[in-house]
Amino acid sequence: MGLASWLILIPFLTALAVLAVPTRRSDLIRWVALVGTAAHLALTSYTTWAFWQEASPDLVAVRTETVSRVYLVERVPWFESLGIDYLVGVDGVSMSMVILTSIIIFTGVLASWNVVHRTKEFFTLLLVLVTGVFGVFLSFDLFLFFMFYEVAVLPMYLLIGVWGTGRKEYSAMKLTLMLMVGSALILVGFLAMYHANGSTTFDLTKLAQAHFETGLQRWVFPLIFIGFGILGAMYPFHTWSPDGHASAPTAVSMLHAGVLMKLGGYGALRIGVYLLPEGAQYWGLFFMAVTTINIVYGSLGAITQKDLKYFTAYSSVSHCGFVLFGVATLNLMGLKGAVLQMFSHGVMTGLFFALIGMVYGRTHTRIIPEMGGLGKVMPWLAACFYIGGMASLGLPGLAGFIAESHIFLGGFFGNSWTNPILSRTLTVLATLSIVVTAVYVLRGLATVFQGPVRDPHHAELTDATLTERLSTGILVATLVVTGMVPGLLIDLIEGTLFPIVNRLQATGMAIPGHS
Amino acid sequence: MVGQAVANVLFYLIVAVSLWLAWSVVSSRRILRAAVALMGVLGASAGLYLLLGFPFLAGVQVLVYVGGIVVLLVFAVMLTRSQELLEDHPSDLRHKVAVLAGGAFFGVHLWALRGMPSARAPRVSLPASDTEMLGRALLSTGADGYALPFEVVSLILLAAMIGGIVIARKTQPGQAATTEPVHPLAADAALTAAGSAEQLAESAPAPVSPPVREAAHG
Amino acid sequence: MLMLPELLIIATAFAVLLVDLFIAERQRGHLVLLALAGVLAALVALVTITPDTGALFGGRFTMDPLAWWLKLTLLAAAAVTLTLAQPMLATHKQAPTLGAGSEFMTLLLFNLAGMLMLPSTRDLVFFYVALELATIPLFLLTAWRRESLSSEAGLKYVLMGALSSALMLYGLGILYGVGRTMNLDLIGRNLFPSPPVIMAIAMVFAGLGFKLTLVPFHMWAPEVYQGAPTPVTAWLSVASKAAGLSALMLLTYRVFPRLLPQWGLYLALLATVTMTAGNLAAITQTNIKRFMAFSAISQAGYLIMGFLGAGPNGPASMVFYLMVYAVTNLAVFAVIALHHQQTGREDITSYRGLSQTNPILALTMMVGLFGLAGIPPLSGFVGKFFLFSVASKAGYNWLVGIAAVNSTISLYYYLRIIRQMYIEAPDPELPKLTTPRLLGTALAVTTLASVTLGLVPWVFESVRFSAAVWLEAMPK
Amino acid sequence: MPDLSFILSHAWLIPALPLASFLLVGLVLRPLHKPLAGAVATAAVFAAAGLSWWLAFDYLHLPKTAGGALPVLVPTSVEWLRFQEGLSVHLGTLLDPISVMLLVVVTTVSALVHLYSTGYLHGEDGYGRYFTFLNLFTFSMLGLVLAPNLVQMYVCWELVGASSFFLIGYYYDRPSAVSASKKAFIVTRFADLGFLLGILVLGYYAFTIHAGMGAAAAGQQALDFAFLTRPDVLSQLQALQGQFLGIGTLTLAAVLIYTGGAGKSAMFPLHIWLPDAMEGPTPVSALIHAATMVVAGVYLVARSFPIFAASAEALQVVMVVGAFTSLFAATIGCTQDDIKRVLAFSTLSQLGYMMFALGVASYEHPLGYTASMFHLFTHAFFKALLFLGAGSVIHAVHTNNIWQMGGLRKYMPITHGLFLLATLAIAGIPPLAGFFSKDEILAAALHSGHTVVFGVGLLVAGMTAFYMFRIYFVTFWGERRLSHLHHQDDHSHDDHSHADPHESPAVMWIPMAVLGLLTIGAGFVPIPEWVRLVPLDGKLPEAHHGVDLAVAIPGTLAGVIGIALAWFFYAGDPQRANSAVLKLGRFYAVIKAKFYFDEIYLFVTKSIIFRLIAGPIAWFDRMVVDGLVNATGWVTRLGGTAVNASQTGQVQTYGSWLMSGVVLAVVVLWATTRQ
Repeated sequence: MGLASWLILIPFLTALAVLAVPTRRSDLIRWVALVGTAAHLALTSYTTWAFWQEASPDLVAVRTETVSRVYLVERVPWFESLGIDYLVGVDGVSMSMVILTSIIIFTGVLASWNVVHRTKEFFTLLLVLVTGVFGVFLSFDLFLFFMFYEVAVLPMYLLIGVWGTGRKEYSAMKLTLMLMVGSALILVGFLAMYHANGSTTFDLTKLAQAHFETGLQRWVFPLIFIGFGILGAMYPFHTWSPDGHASAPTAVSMLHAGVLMKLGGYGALRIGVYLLPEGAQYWGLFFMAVTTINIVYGSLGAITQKDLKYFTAYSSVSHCGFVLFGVATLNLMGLKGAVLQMFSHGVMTGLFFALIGMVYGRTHTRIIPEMGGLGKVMPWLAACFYIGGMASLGLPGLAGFIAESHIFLGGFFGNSWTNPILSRTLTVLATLSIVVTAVYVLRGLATVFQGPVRDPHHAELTDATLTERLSTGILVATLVVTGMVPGLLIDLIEGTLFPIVNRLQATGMAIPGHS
Repeated sequence: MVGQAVANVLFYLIVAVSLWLAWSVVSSRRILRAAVALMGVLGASAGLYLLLGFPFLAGVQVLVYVGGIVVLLVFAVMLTRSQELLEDHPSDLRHKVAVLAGGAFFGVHLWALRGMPSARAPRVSLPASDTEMLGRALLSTGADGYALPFEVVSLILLAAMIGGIVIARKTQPGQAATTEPVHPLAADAALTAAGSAEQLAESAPAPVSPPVREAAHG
Repeated sequence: MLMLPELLIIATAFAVLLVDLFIAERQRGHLVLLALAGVLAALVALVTITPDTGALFGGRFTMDPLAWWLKLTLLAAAAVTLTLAQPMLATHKQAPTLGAGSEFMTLLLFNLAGMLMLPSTRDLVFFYVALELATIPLFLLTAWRRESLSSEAGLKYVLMGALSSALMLYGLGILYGVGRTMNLDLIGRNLFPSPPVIMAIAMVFAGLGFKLTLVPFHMWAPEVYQGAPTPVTAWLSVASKAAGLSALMLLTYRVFPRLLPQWGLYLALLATVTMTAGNLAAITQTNIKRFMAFSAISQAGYLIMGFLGAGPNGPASMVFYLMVYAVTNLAVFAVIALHHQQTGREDITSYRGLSQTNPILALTMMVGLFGLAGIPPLSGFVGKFFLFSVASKAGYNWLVGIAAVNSTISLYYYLRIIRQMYIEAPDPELPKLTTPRLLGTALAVTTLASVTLGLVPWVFESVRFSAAVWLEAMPK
Repeated sequence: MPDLSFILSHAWLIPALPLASFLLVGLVLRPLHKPLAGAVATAAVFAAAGLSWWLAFDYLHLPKTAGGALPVLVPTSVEWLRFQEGLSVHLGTLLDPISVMLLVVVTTVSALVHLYSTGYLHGEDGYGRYFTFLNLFTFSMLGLVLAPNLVQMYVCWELVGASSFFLIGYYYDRPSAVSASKKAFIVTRFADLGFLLGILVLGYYAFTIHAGMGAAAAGQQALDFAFLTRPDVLSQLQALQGQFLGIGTLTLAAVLIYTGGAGKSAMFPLHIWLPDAMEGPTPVSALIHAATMVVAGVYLVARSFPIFAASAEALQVVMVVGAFTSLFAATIGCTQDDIKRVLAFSTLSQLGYMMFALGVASYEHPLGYTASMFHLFTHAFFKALLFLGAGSVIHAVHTNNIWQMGGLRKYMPITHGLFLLATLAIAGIPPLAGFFSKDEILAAALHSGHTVVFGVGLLVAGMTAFYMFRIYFVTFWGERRLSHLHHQDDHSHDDHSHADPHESPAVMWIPMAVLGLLTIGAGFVPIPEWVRLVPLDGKLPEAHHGVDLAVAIPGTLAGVIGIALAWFFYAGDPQRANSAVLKLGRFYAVIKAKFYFDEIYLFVTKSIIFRLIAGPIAWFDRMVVDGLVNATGWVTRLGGTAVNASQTGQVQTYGSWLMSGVVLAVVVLWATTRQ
């Protein structure tokens, strides 16, 4: 078994290990989960190194290629007659996503240290969910991809339903069903591609070499993009996100907003744009427009929210809009920005939800106007919140800026086949959101943390504990390091994106009527 | 020629009688009358077999259906309280739907069989004695034999018999009503009809039994 | 050797009936073991001795590779059904029991025998007779419980069954009239699309659609499922479907191979209506058996997607899905039966908090339900995926879309049960369930199978290989 | 670059010092030992200041270019963010006269303010936090000054904004400070949007040009100032055909970039944040909102002047907005009662001065460019001094309201002297620093033919003298008004009101004294000789020397008149001022209310954006979009009920269905079967 398989397997084995612990030993359960995820983090670091060893010599060569290279590949034939393999591997984009997930789950376990209700089931489900997430990021066979995709989505139902708050059953059901509708669309697209290619295969690397006829690309692409877009909270299919996030327990919100929503952008890029370049070109502008709505609408929607989680969820809608917007720009900077945004938003929103959970754990309210002056009481949490907030409004030096600047440049630069006026107008509209983001982030944070302490009970509260400091600290550090040294991530992902862009450009030249 | 003409006349006669009786089977609200009419229909079918030159089949038809099944039916009817067996008044909608469905089926049927290719095909030469042929065929195990289906039929009959006996037995020793259930809660359910029916009435929008439904309508 | 499984089953049936006469009342519970032994013997015989090709009775009884898989499924399902019924049969003195245990088993085994023969039939008479043997005992078994719901269900089943049988027989008659031979392999040569043939096919579809619970021939299912004793429901949901599918496959691939591709639209519509109606109706159910009926109806809709398009993937996917469906459904019914047996409750809300009182049972139930919903990595997903793939390949992408959306709807109602089990607090009035060893084993086996069938490639690959061989041998 | 001295080739050390100190103080020292945190932070900035002076010295001794100008160096350039080939961002240091000048100004003022703050904030809770952000600010400002490309500029631009935000909100439990900090951040952010769009526009076209140039552009990135200001690139940019709303592309880019500068430099109508920003501690106001950050906008325009010069319209905008702002702010400045607010409006006004000086500059009349930079230089010192002086006063009397002060010259002689010095400087009285630079600006306006602007400048000079001396007289002259006023409204502060105000400690007045020296001396620094607009051909014309009496005399006269008026109204009988105010009536009230700009903004944000846009969107999302989702579920359920309704429980119905099914099957099958 290779590294990629281990990356998928470790969380699953940890889940089994958690299951094996007696239910009463909730402390042991937590430690098992923590050790498992820590081991995963270590393995991820090693894998990153190993990946870099293999990939870095190719960085020049891939600039002109049209098929992404995959490294650390493991292929085991599965349903041979149907062209289904167990095919896992790593490329730059997936590597960055794995790093993200690994960080989030580790900090997520830390952040759920105080889960006392049905601890065992909680951690088991959490780990199963992450198994699915890693599977999605690492699999290069569409069948396997889809399989893991749903594994990643479904535990969410119980995680929200059992450990959530508020209208949890409703939210959980809505979330699950909407995401499942998305996966239904994806499934249709997958199968259409699978059969359209003369030699039936689900192997992504082989599908990438096949040429799909234009008509097919044009109808399959929107299915794939919307299907994944639902998970990426694309307007108007985003409404599961506020409710779901608001109801979910801390670690689940973290994972969901931090990682799971990234599956949307990842899929749209990796499968939609990569396999269906002509379809992408045909629909690119349309989806740019839709996601522009996302960006602006989400940020405006966040302004008036009273609940911290709804607030963050709407901001996620806006930020995930950036991801899909970046994907829809179809040029190097946009795609790179999309991946960077996935990473940075993942960390950022993970941080947010972790913090919200911690604040909620103390104040027992998430209603913004009921809080105030908490900065004095819990300076650590306040500081982290502000750093997260600054990242989300795209302050340079933090990860958000790196991503957003790429996306704006990508959107503004446009493509040879899109109408420049339209794409630029959309980009300009999208940039408006950075002001709106500043408005709601500062308003929200100011209300919660600044001013006089509103509720006298809150003055008694304590600042973050050691585990909480560790989890938030890691996330903050990630945000800062990514923002300060973006080259690390960019080097990692660029090699994978060149081929995608080259394909787009190659087909873009060939489209008659587009120039 | 004359034989042919007579056969034709007879055919149409039998068909007409058969249709008339069949109609009264479904339209009559008195069950006994319907049973008798059914007997007539079955008899008419026997007549058709005769006309087609299958006397054995005609005989079996009379013996089994007319002599056996319908008589059994009549006995059953007479042994039960006739009030229960009175067909309820079908609702208007149901009536129309039924007529429509039946009519459509019949229409489609006519359309389909209009072009039945072998309707006028020359008859396959009949063996001298179809009884013998049937007997041989039923017991032969070769390519032309039907021993296997024959045996299977016996299984069906055996199954029907066993089932009939078990179901018809009035009460069994150790039935629900007389003994204590395992769990106190199971008692509710053990009064099965009551338990489940109540649940059902609460839960399922559709009432289970037609009489209940009709009563509610009426 | 070809008929060994069938013969073993019939022999067991008689043995059970006879032994019952000679043993004491309290020992009758052990009869289940006898029956089970017989079924398992047949299973072993099928796997080890019976060749997967060959003919008896001048070709009337023919073994083919696909029939082998169907028989395997049926035998396994019967074994599980017997273990499901075991608590009811064994606790002879206690209500709610089935009573007349040996007769029950005999009928079940007869029924099984009929179903086993069905895919091996090669002429119209045998086909019809086997089909009846696969049907009539079911009527009786449905009405077995002596209470009004069960009787009513039995009555409805009989009436509807009779109607569908009549249609079926009529259709077969027309086919014989047009095709002028009883032999299924030869009859197709004489069939050309003409109104009578179409009519006949429609009626055959109605008759088999009745067994497969295809809409609109499904109406009996909810009441029968609900009214029948739970083990019978389990058996019904699996075996009736298996019989229907094997019969339909027999007729379509053997008799109308040339016409089948043209009926894509009809099949697609049938599948659409079936899965949609089944799913929609299931949403509002509160009785779990009735609910499972609608679930089964919708599953039938997915199942017949395999008839679309050409090539071995279609039949292979259908048989594979049938196997998956059988084990998964039986796992679910095992829990339902156990629950019903010990609490006397059938409403969905009675599953409240099961995950806390009986975590293992809840887990298996969840795995089963997720399997039915087609959630990866359970084999229910894999099976469904293959069926969808077949439809997609045939160009019915819209159908795949509808089916996938339907899966989502189905997920909604499966999640309703999971919600009861996992999210709601337990009902303090309900007892903690105890799992009899035999049933526990069956539950474990079916659950394990429902997880692994789709993950282990060789099951599907073997089925597909068989299907390819089977298709090769078809009359052209 | 051959044989650069150590400091020139390691100019990155200057921002690196405060950065290191920021990390050290913020992460390690702040929680551990507060006084040490302050000391380390201050020491780091002092070290940076030392290095800057050293660097300036070395830089001025570099050999001049062939054209006679000081060389432009980029000794450090490290790739940081690679957007794509040709568009990657390098972090580096750009040394040219203006950046070196600003380097010195920023580090010097910052060091003095750091020192001052150790006294000013002594013993406060947020002491460590304060120095953390002050370090961060210093670092970001230095990064901004040294930026060799637009993106680094933007990055540091945002960072100074953020540190300014945190410093304004230093008293975070005070709602007014919180809202002021938000306002400052959001308004400047809004302006930065323009900057960002400018970068996008310019980036796109520059990149296109860059790509078209091939090897000729090797080693340069599209957004480097060095690339953007190349004559061949500029001419290509100028030749762009693209039009947007009738505005040429280059003009559009320049105006957008200017928007960013206007936000930071608080030009009308984006000026509203600056007066409110005075909620921060006074040293912060001195450093950020007077001497350094707010001039970033001016610096940005100067830095990218060749681009503006290529578009006459853009320069026109710069000039008009600058001139208007200077007049507008001066008007309001005459009416305010808060000492810091008056200073803030004076800052606005002076920034307007610098802006319009740039606006009147061109390659034909390059004096404005020099003058603007010169004024930026001198203004930094005397304005910082004014603020520190005000801070010293506030520190002593615990109020910002000038009418609660009075007579302070008796109690605080050092502060008084230094404040007077700075006030004279801003009033343009020779030979103080302000006189020289103001004179130069006015001269630039006059000589470039913008007579109206010159007039406005003259008027503003007079008004500046007036309102500055107004606060001077009210604060330092007359009787002490503090005690009884204080008694009236706040009994809790009794201990303060009874004690007499006293002079600030040495750590506070020593930095002020240093600034005082600089205020006196800055005018004699030959900035105009060093900082000159280099023509596109690189050949500098003869330098303009000496004071132009035709400008100097009216300028000084205006100042004197202003002082005299202020003396007349405020030094003696307060009734004079009151009656004048009464005569002005509503007009005065409108000005005093700052022309109701805050209210307009509040209306737009609260009532229009929040209530009319954000609120409805949130509602729409919950009700309509989510409603549709729920409706889908509802319809599905309804379908379920409908299907269930067909399940009547009657076999007859079922039979009907079955038959109909057959009929339908026949129809469909027949329709699809090919004969």
